[in-house]
Amino acid sequence: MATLTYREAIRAALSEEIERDPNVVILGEEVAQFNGAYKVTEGMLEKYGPKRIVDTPISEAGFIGMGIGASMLGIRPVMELMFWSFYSVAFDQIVNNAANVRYMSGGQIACPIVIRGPANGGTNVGATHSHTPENVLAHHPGLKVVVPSNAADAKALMKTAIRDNDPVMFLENTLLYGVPGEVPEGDITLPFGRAAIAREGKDLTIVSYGRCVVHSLAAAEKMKAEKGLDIEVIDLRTIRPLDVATVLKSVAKTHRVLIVEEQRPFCSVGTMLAATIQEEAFDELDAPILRVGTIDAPAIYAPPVEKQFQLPNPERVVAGILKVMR
Amino acid sequence: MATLTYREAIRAALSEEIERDPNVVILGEEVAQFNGAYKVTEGMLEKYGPKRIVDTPISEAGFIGMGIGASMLGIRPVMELMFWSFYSVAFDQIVNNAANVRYMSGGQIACPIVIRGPANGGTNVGATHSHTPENVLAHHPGLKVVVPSNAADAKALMKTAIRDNDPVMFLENTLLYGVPGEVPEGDITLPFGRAAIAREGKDLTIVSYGRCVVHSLAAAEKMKAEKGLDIEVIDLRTIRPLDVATVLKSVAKTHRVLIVEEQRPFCSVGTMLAATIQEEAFDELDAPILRVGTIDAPAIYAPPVEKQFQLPNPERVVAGILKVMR
Amino acid sequence: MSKKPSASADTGAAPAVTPSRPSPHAQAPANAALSAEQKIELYRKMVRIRRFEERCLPVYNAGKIGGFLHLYIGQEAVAVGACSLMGKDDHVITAYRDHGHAIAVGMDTKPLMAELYGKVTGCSKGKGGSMHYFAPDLNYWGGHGIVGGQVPLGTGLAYAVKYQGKKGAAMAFMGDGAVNQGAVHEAYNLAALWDLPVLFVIENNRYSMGTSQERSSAGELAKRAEAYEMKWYVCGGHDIYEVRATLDEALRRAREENKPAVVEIDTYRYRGHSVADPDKTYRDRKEIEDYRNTKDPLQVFQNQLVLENVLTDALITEIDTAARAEADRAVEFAEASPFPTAEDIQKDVYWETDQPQRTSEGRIFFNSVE
Amino acid sequence: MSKKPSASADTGAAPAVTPSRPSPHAQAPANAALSAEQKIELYRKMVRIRRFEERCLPVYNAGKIGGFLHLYIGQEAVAVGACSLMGKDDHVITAYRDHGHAIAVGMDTKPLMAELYGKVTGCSKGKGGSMHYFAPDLNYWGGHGIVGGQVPLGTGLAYAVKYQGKKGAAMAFMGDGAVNQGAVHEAYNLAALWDLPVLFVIENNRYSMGTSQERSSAGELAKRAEAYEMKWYVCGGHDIYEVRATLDEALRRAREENKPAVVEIDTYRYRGHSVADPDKTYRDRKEIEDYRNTKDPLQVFQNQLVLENVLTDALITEIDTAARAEADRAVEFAEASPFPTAEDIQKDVYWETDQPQRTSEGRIFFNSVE
Ligand SMILES: Cc1ncc(C[n+]2csc(CCOP(=O)(O)OP(=O)(O)O)c2C)c(N)n1
Ligand SMILES: Cc1ncc(C[n+]2csc(CCOP(=O)(O)OP(=O)(O)O)c2C)c(N)n1
Ligand SMILES: [Mg+2]
Ligand SMILES: [Mg+2]
Repeated sequence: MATLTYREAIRAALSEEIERDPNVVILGEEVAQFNGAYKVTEGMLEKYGPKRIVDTPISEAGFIGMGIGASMLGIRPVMELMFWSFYSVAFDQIVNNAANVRYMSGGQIACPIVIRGPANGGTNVGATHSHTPENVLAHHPGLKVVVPSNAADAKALMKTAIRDNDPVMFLENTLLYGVPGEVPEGDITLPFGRAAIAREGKDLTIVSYGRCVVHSLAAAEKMKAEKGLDIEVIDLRTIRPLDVATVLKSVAKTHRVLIVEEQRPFCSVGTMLAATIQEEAFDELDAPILRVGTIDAPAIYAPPVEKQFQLPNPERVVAGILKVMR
Repeated sequence: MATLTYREAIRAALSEEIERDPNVVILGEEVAQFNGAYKVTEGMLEKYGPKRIVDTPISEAGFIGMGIGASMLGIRPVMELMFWSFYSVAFDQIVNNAANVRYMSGGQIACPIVIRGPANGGTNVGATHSHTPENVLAHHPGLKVVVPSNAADAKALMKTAIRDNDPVMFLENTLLYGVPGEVPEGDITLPFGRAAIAREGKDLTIVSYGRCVVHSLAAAEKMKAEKGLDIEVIDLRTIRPLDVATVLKSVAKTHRVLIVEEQRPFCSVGTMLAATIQEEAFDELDAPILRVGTIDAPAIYAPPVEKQFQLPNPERVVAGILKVMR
Repeated sequence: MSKKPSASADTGAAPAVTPSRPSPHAQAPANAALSAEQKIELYRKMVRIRRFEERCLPVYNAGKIGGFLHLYIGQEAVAVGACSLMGKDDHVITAYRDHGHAIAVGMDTKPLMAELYGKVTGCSKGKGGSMHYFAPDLNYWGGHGIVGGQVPLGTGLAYAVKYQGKKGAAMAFMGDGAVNQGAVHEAYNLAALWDLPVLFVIENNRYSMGTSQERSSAGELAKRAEAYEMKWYVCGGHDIYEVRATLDEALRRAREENKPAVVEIDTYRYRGHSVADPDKTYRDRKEIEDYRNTKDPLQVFQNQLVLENVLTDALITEIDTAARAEADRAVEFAEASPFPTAEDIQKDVYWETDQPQRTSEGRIFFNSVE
Repeated sequence: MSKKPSASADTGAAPAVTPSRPSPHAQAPANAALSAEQKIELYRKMVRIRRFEERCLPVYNAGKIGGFLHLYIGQEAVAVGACSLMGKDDHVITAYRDHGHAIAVGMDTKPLMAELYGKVTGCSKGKGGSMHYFAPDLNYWGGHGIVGGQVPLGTGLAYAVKYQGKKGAAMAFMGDGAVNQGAVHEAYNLAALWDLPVLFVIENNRYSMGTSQERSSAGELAKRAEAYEMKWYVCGGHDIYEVRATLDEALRRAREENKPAVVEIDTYRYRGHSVADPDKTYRDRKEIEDYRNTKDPLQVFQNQLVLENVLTDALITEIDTAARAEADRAVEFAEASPFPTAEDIQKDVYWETDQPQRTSEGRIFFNSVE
């Protein structure tokens, strides 16, 4: 075990895969000479050279489309979006070309591309820079969606993503980049669709992913200390495929569910979970499933307001827990 | 009352609004000289001239962005997307500029734009041309989403849309364009967020919108004839705002819910409805809420397969009803 | 020049293209190198495309084909000329008007017709339809429905070829209307900046649906290449020799010097934008007739090959008869083939679910009521 | 030319810009028409921008400003020169490096600083932050975070002005990196095709974040206008007279003939891309120092106005002192202002929910647990 930050863990995965497979290439704005806007690719240009680590112009539709085309010929491009928010200008390439080319060709074409970058609010970058599009992406069959909450998962899932033959959307978090964690050494991968029980409990199930797992765990500890509640926290790790079985198993034990997600509420991932759980575990539920998410508005700039009131945080998770337990 | 097709009803609304307000202008690909790809704007160039009815190049990001900019200065552009599917290339302008400019400016700027066009499968145009993005659009606070199921609603809601000071996404259906209906004469508008009870019943509530209302009504009649079931069918008319009250009232009466929607299932509008209903009418439900939607894959081309198996249709709605009633 | 062309290359009663002086491009290296057999094969491909597409029309009108049907009739020399230059590391991608390119790269017409029927024997298993023909085994990457969306993909094919150290090039075809899509410009810049071996081939048939070039585009189309310091070419698309001569030069530059270029090819479509287009408001019949009468690419090449003594009346008739018979056989094949099943809907969505063993766990499809 | 400039225009110990010959653009009509007071006002605006932004730095470092802070220092002559030409029907829109334009159009610095603090007294009520300044009452349409995304909006402003029969123009500012966004090209084509009175103003500060122009763009930036048969200009951004002379001509053409143009203005930013940019890997200090020493726009204009006997030492000092005091007052104002409340989050989302009476029924916000 080594202690790596989330950022370092991703960098380690990228580096190991670059070394393993000559077809892996990293492209994006500022990934090379600038060392990455968030320093995920720091030092990689120097180490792997300009063929493998490539700075692009600010042309997301163009370069992501280019990556998709290259992937059809067997290249394995890992494309950085400086923010996932900028997927908006490359949306067509992602949802029509990456997601559909296999289907429309009757299965003749594989598209082994990874698109990665941070998708989160909480750093006061405003409405255009704070999109969390995991719901929109996962809505489109053909795409896979990965949302790691910690360094070890980030590394293992990134390796899986690069080796996967389907297009993988990999959503990171700028507020996790600096968070250290124990990361097992060696060539460890993790299959998509296997959720983790981040904390065991029997009184209520929190289903969460990404940085919201951290908030959920903090809230669970607080509830244990203050109310003696044993809260189970599930970290989904991937949104599509989705580990429904683990969620249902937990619900059958706790009978109460709170979803914690950094999503605007309309058609969020949480609505998908709630719809699925009520459908498949109807008789297990002792209370309505609630969701703690982003307050339904574009991202506000005002720093304390965004953090304390608009985004999920341990206090808001506690409020949600109390409401479900009521 | 006059009998108009859905297409004619929309055209009537557009024409009346063009005549009422000199700031209303219609822009889009082939809307003028070609008379509209689906003939919605037929004859309007001749009648209103090239200042009001404007053919655009195939530059959705450019011309929709242009329309948003013009709307900030008080123009009321009604932009046709030949298919809503092509929103993918204008996605950034829609979700970042139209949806956010009011917010980011602290409420100083209004964006009274309407973006309209058909959004449906069922005409065998394949994966890239069959998107139904009402969930993706409604996910973004700042946008309003309208999905009329019949001619009278289409006309009244279009008038409301053009007069609305917020950006309105108006989703039509190529398979409804030719369907006639009674349309009240005169300057009739309909407020957003008011659902219609398309059919009254007591045994089960179908929540639906757009062309799926037609399928739902057909299935309801069949169930009445074959099983004596009284099925209530709610036509939402608009997705955002959403008439939750009417849905909950119906659920309190029937205790069973089926959602019928032409949406791929992951994070569909139906998941939003299911999540909301189970949250707010938990004790009213006698059975899990189910959803009949598009089978979860890109749109298949094969004509009979798309129609019979992939999309909602009366037979699949019947299957859904029977499953909920079980 | 005294020879009268023997069989009209179009089915309509189009007057034959006036025999003219021989093609000024006949001696271009790419064309001088062709054997008589190769020339006949080029001609045959053009005829096969036209007969195939003409055969589609009654099928469409009989309601056997769904969705759109964008016919390539009138433009055949472009796809056939271009694809005839492809080596093993060259690749091609195009928009939804893709039948011509499919036949040009060597696809069999049976699965093409079956695809129009939506049959499981179709080239895309009935999943793509007219707009989405694919044959990656023939370096043909489709058939794409979103205007301009294929252009970055084509740039990516070139990127891959160069990355893997191969001496190949990609041709990304688009229409005259597609040049106004932003993604096309982003691709131009990337290709020029990074010296990618890609040709952006604009098939300028003068209209995007009902919009003439001058109503949609400021400036000359190919010349936009200059904005990126790319080379550009404009050539006629009625004379396959001219198409080949122009693209041959551009392809060599791409393969050997990794230099992209924009190649605009003037051509014309005889039919409406799609079969559903009433084709009444934006051009007059005379414009169509004029082109057909003077520039029909089949007739022009037929005349040329007659002048060259490569084609005889008998051969012309034989080729035509064979092409018609082939189209009929394609229809029979399509008719006899089964549709995909309901289960097929969820195949070919993910690579992994098409494998004997899934690579991931958990749920990947999410139907509530199936 | 013998006069020594009196006060360094930058806070650092930058050697003063060598006094040079008078601006060759002083006699351009736009500049010849300026009164001494107007010239002083231009100078004062540049100083006010610089002092405001310098004042932001310690505030940012004290953690009072969230998100990004993209400083405009070094580019002041562009915004001030451009916006000084605006008439009542002219409009301006820009990207996220928007403080300069905001002050140039006449916004008060107090709400600008308050916006950086995220206070409710901010120009966008604390909802926009540094990247999203707006003042529609001053024809200033923001402040936009998505690279290139504002360019179609600016084209729409021009469309509206023309539609409404006004004699105005819009200026859509963007950076050198933004020219590679597809939406920009779509807007170029629309503007050229439809004769819209819009100027696409590229503030070329040589870098997009850490990427130099030559690493991101093939060809010359402004020259891309030719692809659309638009006129283009390139001018220096260090001499406000040159900026004004160039834009004055382009604006007249836009207003009077409805002709769009691309105007590329060479400029330079002294600070990192944003305050967070370590600014180490992509340029060397000397390049920055060289620009500052020879082309600092404040110093260049100061020298010019000293030569013209419009500025005196005393006035220079007075302006500088006043600008510093103004920046301090802006900080005080921001400090003393309250933050928005939790309830404010859902205001300003929809026009209708900000009215006393809603226009629609039903639910419009969808929080589960608030
Ligand atoms: C992004 C997008 N916008 C609009 C359309 C609808 N559409 C399909 S083909 C077409 C015209 C394209 O014309 P052109 O590029 O000249 O090709 P041609 O049909 O002449 O071969 C349009 C507008 C589309 N498919 N994609
Ligand atoms: C579509 C999009 N891609 C990437 C970014 C991230 N980004 C913000 S500014 C910037 C550089 C822009 O450079 P330039 O246009 O030259 O403007 P400057 O910062 O020099 O003023 C980048 C890449 C963004 N905001 N939007
Ligand atoms: Mg065309
Ligand atoms: Mg720059």
